[in-house]
Amino acid sequence: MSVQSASLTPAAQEPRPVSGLAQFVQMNLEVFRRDRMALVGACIYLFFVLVALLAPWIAPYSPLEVIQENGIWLANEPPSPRFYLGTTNLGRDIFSQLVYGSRTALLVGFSAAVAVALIGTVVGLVAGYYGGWVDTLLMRLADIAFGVPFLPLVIVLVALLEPSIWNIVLAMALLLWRDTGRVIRSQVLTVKERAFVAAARISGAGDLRILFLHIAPSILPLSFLYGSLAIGWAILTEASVSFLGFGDPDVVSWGFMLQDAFVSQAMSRGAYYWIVPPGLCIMLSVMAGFFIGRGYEEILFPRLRRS
Amino acid sequence: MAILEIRDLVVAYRTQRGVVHAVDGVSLDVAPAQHLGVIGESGCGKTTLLRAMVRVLPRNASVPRGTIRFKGRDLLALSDREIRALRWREIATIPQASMDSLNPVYRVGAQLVEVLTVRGGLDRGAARRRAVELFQMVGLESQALDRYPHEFSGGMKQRAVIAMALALGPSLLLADEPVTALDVIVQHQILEVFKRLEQELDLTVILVTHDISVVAQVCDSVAVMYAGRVVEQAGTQPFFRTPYHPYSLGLQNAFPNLAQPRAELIAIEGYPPDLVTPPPGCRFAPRCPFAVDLCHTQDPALGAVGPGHQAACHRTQEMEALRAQAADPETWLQVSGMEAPLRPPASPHVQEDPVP
Amino acid sequence: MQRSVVVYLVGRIAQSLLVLWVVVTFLFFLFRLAPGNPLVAYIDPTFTEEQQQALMRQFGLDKPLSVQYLVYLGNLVQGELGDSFFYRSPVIELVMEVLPNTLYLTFTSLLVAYGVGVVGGILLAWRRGSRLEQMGVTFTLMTRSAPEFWVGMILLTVFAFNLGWFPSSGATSPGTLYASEWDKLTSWDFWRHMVLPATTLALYLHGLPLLLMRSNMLEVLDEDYITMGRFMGYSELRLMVRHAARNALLPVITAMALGVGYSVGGNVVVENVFGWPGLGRMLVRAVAASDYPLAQGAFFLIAVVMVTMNLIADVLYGVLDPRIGAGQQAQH
Amino acid sequence: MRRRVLSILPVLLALVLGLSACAPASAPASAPQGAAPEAAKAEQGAEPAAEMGELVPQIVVLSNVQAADPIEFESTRLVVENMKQLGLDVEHRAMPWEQQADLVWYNRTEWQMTAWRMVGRPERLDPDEFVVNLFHSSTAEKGYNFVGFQNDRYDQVSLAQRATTDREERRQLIWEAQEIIANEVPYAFVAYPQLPFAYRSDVWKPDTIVDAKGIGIKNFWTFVQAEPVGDQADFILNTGDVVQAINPLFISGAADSWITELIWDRLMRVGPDGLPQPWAAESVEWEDNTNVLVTLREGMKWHDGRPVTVEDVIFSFQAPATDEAPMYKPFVSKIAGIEKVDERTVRFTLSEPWAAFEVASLAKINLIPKHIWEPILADLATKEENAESYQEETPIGSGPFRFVAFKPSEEVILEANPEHFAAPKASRWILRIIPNVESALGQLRNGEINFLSEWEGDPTVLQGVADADPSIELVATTEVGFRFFAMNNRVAPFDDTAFRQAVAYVVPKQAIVQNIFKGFAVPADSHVSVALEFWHHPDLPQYDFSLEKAREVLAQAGYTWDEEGRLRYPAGR
Repeated sequence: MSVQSASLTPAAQEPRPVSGLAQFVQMNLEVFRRDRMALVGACIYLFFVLVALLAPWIAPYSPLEVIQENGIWLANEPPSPRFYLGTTNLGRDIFSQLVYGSRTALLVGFSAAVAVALIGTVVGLVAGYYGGWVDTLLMRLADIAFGVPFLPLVIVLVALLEPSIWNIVLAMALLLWRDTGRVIRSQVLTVKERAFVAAARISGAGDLRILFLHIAPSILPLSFLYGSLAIGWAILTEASVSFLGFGDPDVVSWGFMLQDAFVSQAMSRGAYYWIVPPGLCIMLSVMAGFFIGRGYEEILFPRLRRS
Repeated sequence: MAILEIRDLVVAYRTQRGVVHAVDGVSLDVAPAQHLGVIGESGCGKTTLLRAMVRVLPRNASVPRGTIRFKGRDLLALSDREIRALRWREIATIPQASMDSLNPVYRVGAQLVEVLTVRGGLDRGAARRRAVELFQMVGLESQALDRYPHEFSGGMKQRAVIAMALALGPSLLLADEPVTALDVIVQHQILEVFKRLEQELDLTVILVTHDISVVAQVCDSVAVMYAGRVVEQAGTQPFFRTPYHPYSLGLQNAFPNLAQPRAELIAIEGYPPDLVTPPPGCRFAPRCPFAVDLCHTQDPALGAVGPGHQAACHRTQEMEALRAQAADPETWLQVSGMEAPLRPPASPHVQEDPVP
Repeated sequence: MQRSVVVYLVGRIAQSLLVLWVVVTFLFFLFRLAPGNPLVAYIDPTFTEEQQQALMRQFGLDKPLSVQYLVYLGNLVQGELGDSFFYRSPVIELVMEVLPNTLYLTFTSLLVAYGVGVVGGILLAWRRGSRLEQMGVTFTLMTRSAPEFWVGMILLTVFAFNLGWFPSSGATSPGTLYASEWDKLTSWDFWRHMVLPATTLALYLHGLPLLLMRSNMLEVLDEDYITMGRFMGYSELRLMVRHAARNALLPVITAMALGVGYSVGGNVVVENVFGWPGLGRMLVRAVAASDYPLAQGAFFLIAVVMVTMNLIADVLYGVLDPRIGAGQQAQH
Repeated sequence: MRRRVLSILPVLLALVLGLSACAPASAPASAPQGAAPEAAKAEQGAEPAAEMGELVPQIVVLSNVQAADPIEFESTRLVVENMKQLGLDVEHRAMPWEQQADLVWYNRTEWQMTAWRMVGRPERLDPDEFVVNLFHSSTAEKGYNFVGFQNDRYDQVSLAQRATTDREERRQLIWEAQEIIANEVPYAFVAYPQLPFAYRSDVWKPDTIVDAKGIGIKNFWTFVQAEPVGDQADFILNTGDVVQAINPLFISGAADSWITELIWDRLMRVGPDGLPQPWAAESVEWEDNTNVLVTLREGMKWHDGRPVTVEDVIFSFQAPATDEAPMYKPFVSKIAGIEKVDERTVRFTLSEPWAAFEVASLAKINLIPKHIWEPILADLATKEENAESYQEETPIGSGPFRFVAFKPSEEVILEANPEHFAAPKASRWILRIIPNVESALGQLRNGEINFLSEWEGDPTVLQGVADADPSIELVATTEVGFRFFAMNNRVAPFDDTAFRQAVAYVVPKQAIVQNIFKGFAVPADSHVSVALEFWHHPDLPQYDFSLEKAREVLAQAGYTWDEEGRLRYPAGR
């Protein structure tokens, strides 16, 4: 999984400037109003959020519960009105696992997105605004982060620390700010030359004030763009790590389900009802991130816009 | 016999705001070896007119009406393949912003050779030799063939583009603002090249520009366009001596003229109208200091005002007097119609909106 | 100018080495500071104290951490990566043995992905606004969003288990011996094993070049020299391929160089699904088996490939785009 | 970070437990130290406080994680639920194997109860290893007796069986050892797994596939004797493990041992019946309790063409005695001397009588060529590394198969040695490394491999495949190894036999066998597997699952339940 591919935007293009809070809010609304795909993406997330919140009411069983009847485990049951997606080889309800899996996916996805966007934005702002040795230092750090293979690092971290989703988020936070940071830095470099920033400086505004009140709003859509892409990466990464067997054994995630299916010969059993749904859920949730990302991209880089 | 006959040509753009008739009922005749200058402010439809002649129009453009006859063939009726075959061999174009018209990743010589081989049918050796010739013709050294466009100055690029345009010996050359982005001295050099080649090669040229001094230098006849229409057409001499349209008067006032240097330049107030909703009557009326009531209601037709001289104005009869008034800067400050838009309307090109 | 190129290159290489050094150091301490005796999985409980000590000595674990670190760096400079706990043999030999397999898989899938992606990108840009474009983009986003191992599982189920068209695991048929790497690369058997893993990867990887190519093309198609090409009467195909694509391709080629680096690390999952004897599988196994020297070595090698490819990508960009002179690069 | 905290918990727990264990009988009389408020409340109840013991402390049961070992994880989950039924406060803590092993092996007072497994290996076909190592007090500190079982009678019995060369007498002793364990319950036994293997009967003649007791059809005898049906004569089998090394002086991974067995001959081999039989030796003759006369077969050759000599044999047994092959050292430690009698005969002199000498030494030590290994060992003696790190470019032995190629993480290729006295029928033996069992099954189905030698997956899936395809033969064999719950006899409450017995009663062996093993296992009752029919005690207490029985045992031992149903120690403890 290459991470650099997060941006689909030719680097040469300069993003459309945004200034002022009102324009900023309006722009975010515009993303969803104008771009049907972004709206679809948002709806997918909304759906998963609802499922995650209502999981205990939607799921008929507890995700790890072994369902028994008269001491016999109801293992490898095909889909039926009782088990919508059948049961695993150890008698667990696949549908319930799928429902609870949305919690993990969203938790990992959103926390990683926030971490990546936050770190990347702050690094980009500081490096771009202050320049000098701060900039050099931060950009060397970014170079180093670009030299670290992402998935291997996650695997090593998770194996050495402990198999928990928070270590996956940690690994993402450690590395993936690099893309966001670089792009935002270059954007800050252009924004800070603009008249309104100079005006603010002349009127005696402090550095922090300029940074956060004047510059930040115009680069925030970029953070959102990278944040929404990071959601997808995080979900995919968690799934991959779980699939390789380094996942948190107590946490039911879609990746965990696929790993379970993989090592339990679901393919030989022809248990498509076990293999396909978790993959589809991962795909949908990652795609939703891309959709929203594209929405921002097309607003930020109008030349790519389609009617 | 005209080499090019345009009759009642209309070119429309579909935009998000509505349909724009960038060229609206233009008729023109160009005789062989004629050097026609088309002038007007930007947004008047000059470039669209030019591009329509070779049918290289943006995707949202269409031609709902009119004919373009070139050497007797209706260009609008040709198939894509036929019109492509015609381009460059018969009609070459020096596009606007020809600074950026060279592909940055190929050497200039390679691009010249490409057109000579692909479109001209020469073999590589012959193409190469011809390329050297062409470069000499436009005053470039043959070593420059091996350089990339970014290693060229603006003037060199312009010369290179001219060389390319002449490569296949076209009978009609369309030039769109050929010197606009250049500094004055280079402009002068390029125009000299132009003049020399026009004579040497016996070319028919249509040159589009907003700078009437260019026209004065290299053209033998002039067409003035305003808001998608031709408002005046004449030989260069009569046009500069006795312009018959107030817009022509304005244009002459607004540019330094090498022939008649003036101390003061006078700009025309306002901007060309928004062509989604063009004004009724004469389209120039809102900006015209001489507009009368009639002008706001009735659209004047192009009519003869002298031999080979036509203009579209209700007040051509009084033009003698009006010319005198026009020389006074005060006149242009008292524009009668105040509906002139405050902002320039968005150009249909920028608004380009690909519709399937 | 020539001088500035040299200066630039030297600086850029030095920077790459610095990055590697930081990665190596980070990795070294990450592994050493992990709780527990690093050899715990390899010390049989029946070992005597002496035997345990001997083992610790053998792997140099008896020395203070700082000394271990210096020894490690010293060895690294000489191309030594220590001994694997598990295999008891030099890590460098083990990783170099499987590296070619990973590179074959990576390059094959990248070539396919970039081939398809570039052509697809041109096609979608040419047909912009059409239903084809809509569908193409959606499909590509889908494949980019689907977890590779899942796609691999589905391909396995269909093409290996059900249809039996392709083998399900490994890089060669049982008992196949090749006289040389060349023999292997020219054998039908090897490529038959390559099909499913390479397809899985390519399905995932083609998205980036396709979307990148498409947006670059949309950019380039607005350029004046394309309009010029139209004036010149060039065919659409020539314009698309020779003029627009050539220019739109530059960032894609750079992305591909970067892609090699990223894929070598990212192949981990696919190698595990298809039992491909590559670096990623070795890394996962080493981590799972707490074989720290091997894990470190595999990780290091992946990092080397990545950093090298980043370097190549940067240099390539300068070489391929005549507009970017060395002077500009030096500033960058 | 959390992991650190976790590892401290057991320490604290052990500390508290240790203190309470050390505390004299007066402990209950003194103020209830550390007693929870609830305990104080309970004391105000109808029953006088003096008659109630302290609360049985919280119990942590360890197991591997679900993904790595679902069988262990699920079994543990069931047992933990049942233990809660006894009024115990129980926590199931799953951790990766490395952490689990670290705790259980190296921190022997810091854990209470863990799920565990002993795997079957060819040398374990003799009960000696399990009988002595698992429960003898001498191995309690560092060795295999990690539960800290202490029983003087057991110590005597287990060593006596080792010294006895009379089979019947030895059997009686081993039965007694099993009885002691069954009564004292240091382990709560769960099951002897059945190993499912499969092969293609259209490639290998079924009657030439050898089913060895306790090991299954994947064994040396099958490899050597299997006869091809048609032209396909490559014996191709899978392993999920990677091949670590091919080294006659290093006991490495499980997969490796199959390779060493085929390349290198041994003087004796454990036969399909589990008993040692002469192999490279023509005869093995016990002159008395400590002297064994071994005659070498005639005409044996190394793979490089040189003859196998008596000097090679002596060298092979002397080499492991040095420090260069630490893992083989124990197998020659009781050999006091080796003496060349004539060109084909050697005499082994033992330092003490040793019943397992044939199995554990003669059938264990690989015969290695002196001309190759002597210089290698001399060189290694000067270095930090020992022979275990040495990988020959082309390993040379004298066995039925010759080395061809070793592609780590891909495959190992051996070819038949036609000059061998037991020349194999197969032409090549190819071990494929296939990490995913499902791929392995797929390859068995399409014939890419023809012997499924490892099936970590669900046995019913394999069963289904075998049922559907007449040319796939499934053979399941009960293992020598077994799964169990180890209870740390050193720490409370597992220091009490009655308590351990009660735990044994709440292990639902039948349900586990049926649901988790899917029927591919046999309920276990002893550390000597039923696979070893001759040695297995046929009539041991069974501890069949019964909550009532468990409560009864506890009640009899004086345990009580308070009104909240929590289990309390017998009064005075």
